[in-house]
Amino acid sequence: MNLNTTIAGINLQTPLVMASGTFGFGEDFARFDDFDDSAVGAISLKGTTLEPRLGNPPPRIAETPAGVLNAIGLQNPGVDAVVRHVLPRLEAGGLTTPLFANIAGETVEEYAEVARRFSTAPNIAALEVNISCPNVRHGGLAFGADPAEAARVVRAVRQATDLPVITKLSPNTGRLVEVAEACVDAGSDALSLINTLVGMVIDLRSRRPLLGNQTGGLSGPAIRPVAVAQVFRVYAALGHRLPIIGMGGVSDADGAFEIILAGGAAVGVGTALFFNHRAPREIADGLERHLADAGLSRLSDAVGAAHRQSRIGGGGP
Amino acid sequence: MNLNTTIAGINLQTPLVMASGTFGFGEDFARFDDFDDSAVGAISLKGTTLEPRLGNPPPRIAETPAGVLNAIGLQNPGVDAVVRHVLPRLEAGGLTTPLFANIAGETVEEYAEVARRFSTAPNIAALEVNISCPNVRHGGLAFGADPAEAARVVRAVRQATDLPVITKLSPNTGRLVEVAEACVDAGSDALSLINTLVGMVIDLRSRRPLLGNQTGGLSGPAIRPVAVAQVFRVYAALGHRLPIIGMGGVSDADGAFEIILAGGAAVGVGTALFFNHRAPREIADGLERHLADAGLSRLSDAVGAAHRQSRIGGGGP
Amino acid sequence: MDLSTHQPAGGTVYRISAPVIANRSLPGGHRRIRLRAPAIARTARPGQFVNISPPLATTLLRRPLGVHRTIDGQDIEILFQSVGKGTKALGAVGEGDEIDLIGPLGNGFDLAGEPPETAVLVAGGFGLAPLYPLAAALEGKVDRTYLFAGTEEDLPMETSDSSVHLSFVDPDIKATVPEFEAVGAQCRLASLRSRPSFHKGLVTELVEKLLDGPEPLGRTKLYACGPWGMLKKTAAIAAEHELDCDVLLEERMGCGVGACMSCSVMVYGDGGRPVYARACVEGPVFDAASVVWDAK
Amino acid sequence: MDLSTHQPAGGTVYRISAPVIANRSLPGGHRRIRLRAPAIARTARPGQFVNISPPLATTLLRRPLGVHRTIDGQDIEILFQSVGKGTKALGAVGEGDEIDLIGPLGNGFDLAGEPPETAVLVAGGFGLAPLYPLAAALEGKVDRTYLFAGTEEDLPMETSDSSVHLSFVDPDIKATVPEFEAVGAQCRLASLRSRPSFHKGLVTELVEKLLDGPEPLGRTKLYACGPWGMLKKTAAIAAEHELDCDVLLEERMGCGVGACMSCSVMVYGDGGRPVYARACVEGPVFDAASVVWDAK
Ligand SMILES: Cc1cc2nc3c(=O)[nH]c(=O)nc-3n(C[C@H](O)[C@H](O)[C@H](O)COP(=O)(O)OP(=O)(O)OC[C@H]3O[C@@H](n4cnc5c(N)ncnc54)[C@H](O)[C@@H]3O)c2cc1C
Ligand SMILES: Cc1cc2nc3c(=O)[nH]c(=O)nc-3n(C[C@H](O)[C@H](O)[C@H](O)COP(=O)(O)OP(=O)(O)OC[C@H]3O[C@@H](n4cnc5c(N)ncnc54)[C@H](O)[C@@H]3O)c2cc1C
Ligand SMILES: Cc1cc2nc3c(=O)[nH]c(=O)nc-3n(C[C@H](O)[C@H](O)[C@H](O)COP(=O)(O)O)c2cc1C
Ligand SMILES: Cc1cc2nc3c(=O)[nH]c(=O)nc-3n(C[C@H](O)[C@H](O)[C@H](O)COP(=O)(O)O)c2cc1C
Ligand code: FES
Ligand code: FES
Repeated sequence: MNLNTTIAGINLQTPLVMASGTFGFGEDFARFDDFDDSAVGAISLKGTTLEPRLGNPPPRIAETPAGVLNAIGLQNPGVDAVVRHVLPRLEAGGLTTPLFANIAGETVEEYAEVARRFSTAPNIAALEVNISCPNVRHGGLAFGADPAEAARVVRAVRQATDLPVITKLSPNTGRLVEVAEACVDAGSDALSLINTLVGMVIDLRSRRPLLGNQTGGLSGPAIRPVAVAQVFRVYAALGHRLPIIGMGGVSDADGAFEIILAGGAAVGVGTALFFNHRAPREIADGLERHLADAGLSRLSDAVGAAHRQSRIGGGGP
Repeated sequence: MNLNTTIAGINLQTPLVMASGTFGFGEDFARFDDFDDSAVGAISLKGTTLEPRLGNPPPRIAETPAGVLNAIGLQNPGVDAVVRHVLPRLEAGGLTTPLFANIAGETVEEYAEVARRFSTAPNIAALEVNISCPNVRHGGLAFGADPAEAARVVRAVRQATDLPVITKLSPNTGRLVEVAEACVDAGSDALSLINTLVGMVIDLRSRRPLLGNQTGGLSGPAIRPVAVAQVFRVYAALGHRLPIIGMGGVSDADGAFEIILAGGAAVGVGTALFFNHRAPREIADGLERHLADAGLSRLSDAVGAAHRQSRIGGGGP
Repeated sequence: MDLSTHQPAGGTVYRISAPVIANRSLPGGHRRIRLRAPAIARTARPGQFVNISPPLATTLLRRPLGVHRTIDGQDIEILFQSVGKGTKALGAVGEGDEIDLIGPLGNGFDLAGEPPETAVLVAGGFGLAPLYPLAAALEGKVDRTYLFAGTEEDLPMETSDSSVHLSFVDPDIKATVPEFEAVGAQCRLASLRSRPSFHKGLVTELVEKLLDGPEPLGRTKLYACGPWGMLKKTAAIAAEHELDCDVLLEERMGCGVGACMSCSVMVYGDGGRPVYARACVEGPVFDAASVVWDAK
Repeated sequence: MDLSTHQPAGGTVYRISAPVIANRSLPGGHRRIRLRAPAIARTARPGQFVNISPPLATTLLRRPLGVHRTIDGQDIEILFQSVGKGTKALGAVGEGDEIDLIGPLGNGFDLAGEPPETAVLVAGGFGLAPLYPLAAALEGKVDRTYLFAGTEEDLPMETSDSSVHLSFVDPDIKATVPEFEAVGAQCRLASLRSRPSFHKGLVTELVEKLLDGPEPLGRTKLYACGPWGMLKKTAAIAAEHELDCDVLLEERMGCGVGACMSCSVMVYGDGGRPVYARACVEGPVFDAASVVWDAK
């Protein structure tokens, strides 16, 4: 069975994208004696900014019912360290999996500059513009919640690079589809969604927010229904114009297939890697079975199929 | 230990409010041989509209990781049937628990008219204005996502009734705090939040959305971190002006205490009732233990305590 | 029942931490579980169900399962199919484990009024299980009971060849369910594929053969449980022959007690206007004539 | 280690479905579990940990637990405290169950360089457990090992009265941990409340008594594990006496392999600038002098 998929002209051997922030800069999971690269379609690197970022005070992670709350705060060594040290190391290691640079900034100009510097690296396949990080004071969500602001960022990045541009969207807005449309009009070649939902855990012993940053971003199976709904909506509006990388709570082939049927041409896998580094292989195998069961010979036939199979007259009275 | 709390002048024997839509019109759970009324602070009745509403086509409910997706579509017999038949039945039955009428409409005038008619009933303690239902085509979320629209509804209801007005807010917007502020300025006496998050489940056999309405509202433990964060934020902005009924995913005393520490003067319990009708009693008992452990003699001392206990300098760099 | 004012309905509901007395596997991935639940065993009527929390908090919502038998006012027996997360977890419990359940729930079959002379039970696949307590309850009250069951897989109850001749089917069609015969029902089975002793075709064809056949039936009522299409067809046959027909419908549920409106079934309400009834209180048994069959 | 470029670190990580060989309860709600995990038993160093999935998908994230002992290159033993959901579920597993775990993880104690002449191990409460394999590894390499443990509750290891006299404490302070004595460590215990044979006060007071006392120590290194306040105090003592000091820090973790930045500890990086290091790869053992103690 063929799990090939194409995102903005980039060929992925499977639709599985290791979600930004959960797979570091692509090297850490290689320590597992049984990590299976062949199940990985692409790697989205940790969110990277112009200058090195310290990140948020710990604790940075908490478990919630079927979910995980994190507030890393975009800790990263800065674009120059990544371009000069990390990317050459990956190239020297012979990694051929397409890499997406996930870029963030506090200003439009910063996004553009990070984009420009990543564009000089030989082994970056695309830029993923993160306008959806809920864990930073400036930038991030401030851009992702407003169509005009989002468009400004995407336009600036578009002008700064020849690489394909993927825009990563936030569910923490009632205007996700509008934001998506604005990003597409501004030149985005693909969309990825969803980033995490704003959440909080209060520590009952200290009676204060558990995370150092107070709020964090909710990911994991708990948010999968939200992800499926948003992918479905964005696909309905924009699926004919560009591909969607759908993500949020995918931990098995069932969840991945839901995302694909809703409209994901590719599927991000994040939090699941924390408890099952074999998830990519298991999901890839399961997807092949799902396609076979559905009598489909190609993954692309399944993308968005839930729209075509919809009940006639579905929708409230 | 004293679990009394006051919402908009109404005294509740415990802070536990049976969440609208999960407790019918207050009669069904009485069928349990061991349902404990004394743990219930108030009952929020099923969302009611001017005319009877058929509701959405089935299936209307699906299970998700640690959550439940529903798309009832506000099926209800209409305000007149409730006022003429249901409420007198409750009164005749001797129910003394304060009742909140949860009101919905497609137009501002409809909200006002439902408010007017409920105000004639002797046993309604307050109106809960539902501007946050994600499962109806018109009204609901359309009002709850926009501060100006929300204020129009609240103002109209405020003018139509002498009863206390509680406004029920939606998390499906990036502007929850703004909407909350607008509602308070328009005369809301209390706020309740959160209603459900928009979500979708796709049935892998039919490969189409499982719910008849395609999307539904996500509730249950999965959304608790989102609820805690939103209650925390709204309390920070408006806690000095009016009380908050916090809800979303509370199924035990730990979850209820989180909501209270975040700023809930009362706590809604919804989905948990479906799998544990004894939850109110268990939560009330557990809250007494939490207060004792924290060395607090009154519930009100715990309300919003997470703000006062916050780390100095908490927040991202 | 007046659907217009959300009336509570049904009797007292008990919550029980029910010890598992036995949990046996049957052919075709079915299981028969026996639970000690006296308050329910004493009060449950045919067609009623319990709402079970699978062990170890495997699922959030409870799972509705019909009461297959009550034993000595002490135990209830449930026949079930391991299809998903909840029923798989339930299949794995062992003797001595305790299962959290509530019940009895739902209206059950109406056995209060004048019984028919002939009761015709029509089952599709697993629909056989909830019809068993009905057959048992009708024994002695009706002149004759027939059970027709259609299935493509193994049934949840044992089958064999009947020694009783039935005039309206070919003599080589003799597959039966002994447990039903034991409570006085004449049985025949149907399957869409060729199976020895089975009628090849729809189970509803057996119903038509009976109704159109030579046997004297008198006042006849149909009772059906199974997939929607089969129920719809059964309802159409009943309408055509102007017979009463009760159908047991399985809907996804939230609360199980009538509070949440999750389990709606579209029925003709006052004045024939379509409204939604709650399968957990106004059902799961509905008069087939009241169901809006085109709603699904 | 260069923290500025997110270098991967640590050796091969194995995922093992490890059969439970034994699971015993100890005083004070502690447990000792033995798991068959040869690849980890062969490669784990003192101070390294495994990341365990509690049984039956009780929790989403894995739980980090130190390797207490390795046995015959076959099994690993873990001492743990049932504090929350995950460790409670782990406490309930039985012989023959299989536990999904990954490891070995973390840097572990640095045993490659020149060993000190005197090793002083300082434990707060449960911090005792991860120091045991260190004591065992140091046996024969150092001239003498001391263990001081402070606790208000039962310790996870058996205690008794020592027969060995130590010059720097009162003779009636003689509480010891035989398992540590068995690998050559001299032990004394402390508690804030009055307990027979315990030093009444902070465990770090025992350290100070040793360092200021008459015993000849030579090149001395401190190794500490326990609550933040105790570690901070130990680090201060080390700084004051200009001694090397390693601390084992427990942080909440996501991936356990260095990918997610969840487990950050603030340390002084290049040029003394504070940066966050990952407790799961650059730790859990840190040079006390590099830790920014006021960050918590
Ligand atoms: C009144 C009633 C009586 C029933 N009696 C029996 C019985 O005696 N024996 C038996 O094997 N089954 C019976 N069923 C069906 C049984 O409820 C489902 O097979 C079961 O809920 C599936 O749960 P799961 O976790 O294994 O499957 P999943 O597919 O994982 O369940 C997911 C969700 O869908 C719901 N669901 C799935 N299938 C059904 C269904 N057919 N009907 C209602 N809800 C469903 C579940 O309750 C759950 O909420 C009955 C259903 C109803 C409504
Ligand atoms: C490197 C390392 C080694 C450890 N070694 C041991 C050991 O040998 N024996 C032992 O009993 N405990 C040890 N711990 C602590 C142990 O990880 C926690 O007690 C355990 O994670 C609690 O899980 P829970 O589900 O029972 O508690 P919960 O409070 O329900 O856990 C909730 C979340 O918080 C995390 N968490 C809670 N407490 C801690 C903690 N102290 N440290 C890190 N994360 C925590 C959990 O991992 C989980 O993600 C170690 C921790 C680390 C980081
Ligand atoms: C620890 C952690 C760190 C993350 N960091 C980033 C990031 O740097 N940039 C980004 O775009 N998304 C980041 N995300 C979001 C994920 O890429 C993904 O969108 C989200 O977690 C939902 O997918 P999941 O449920 O599969 O994890 C992070 C998520 C987690 C859990
Ligand atoms: C089946 C169902 C029906 C609901 N109907 C309503 C409603 O009519 N009006 C309303 O304001 N909220 C309604 N809600 C939302 C709940 O009142 C509550 O805000 C939400 O479920 C979150 O709380 P929970 O996680 O405790 O259930 C409904 C929720 C469920 C699950
Ligand atoms: S399941 Fe709640 S009304 Fe039927
Ligand atoms: S736990 Fe992920 S980097 Fe340490």
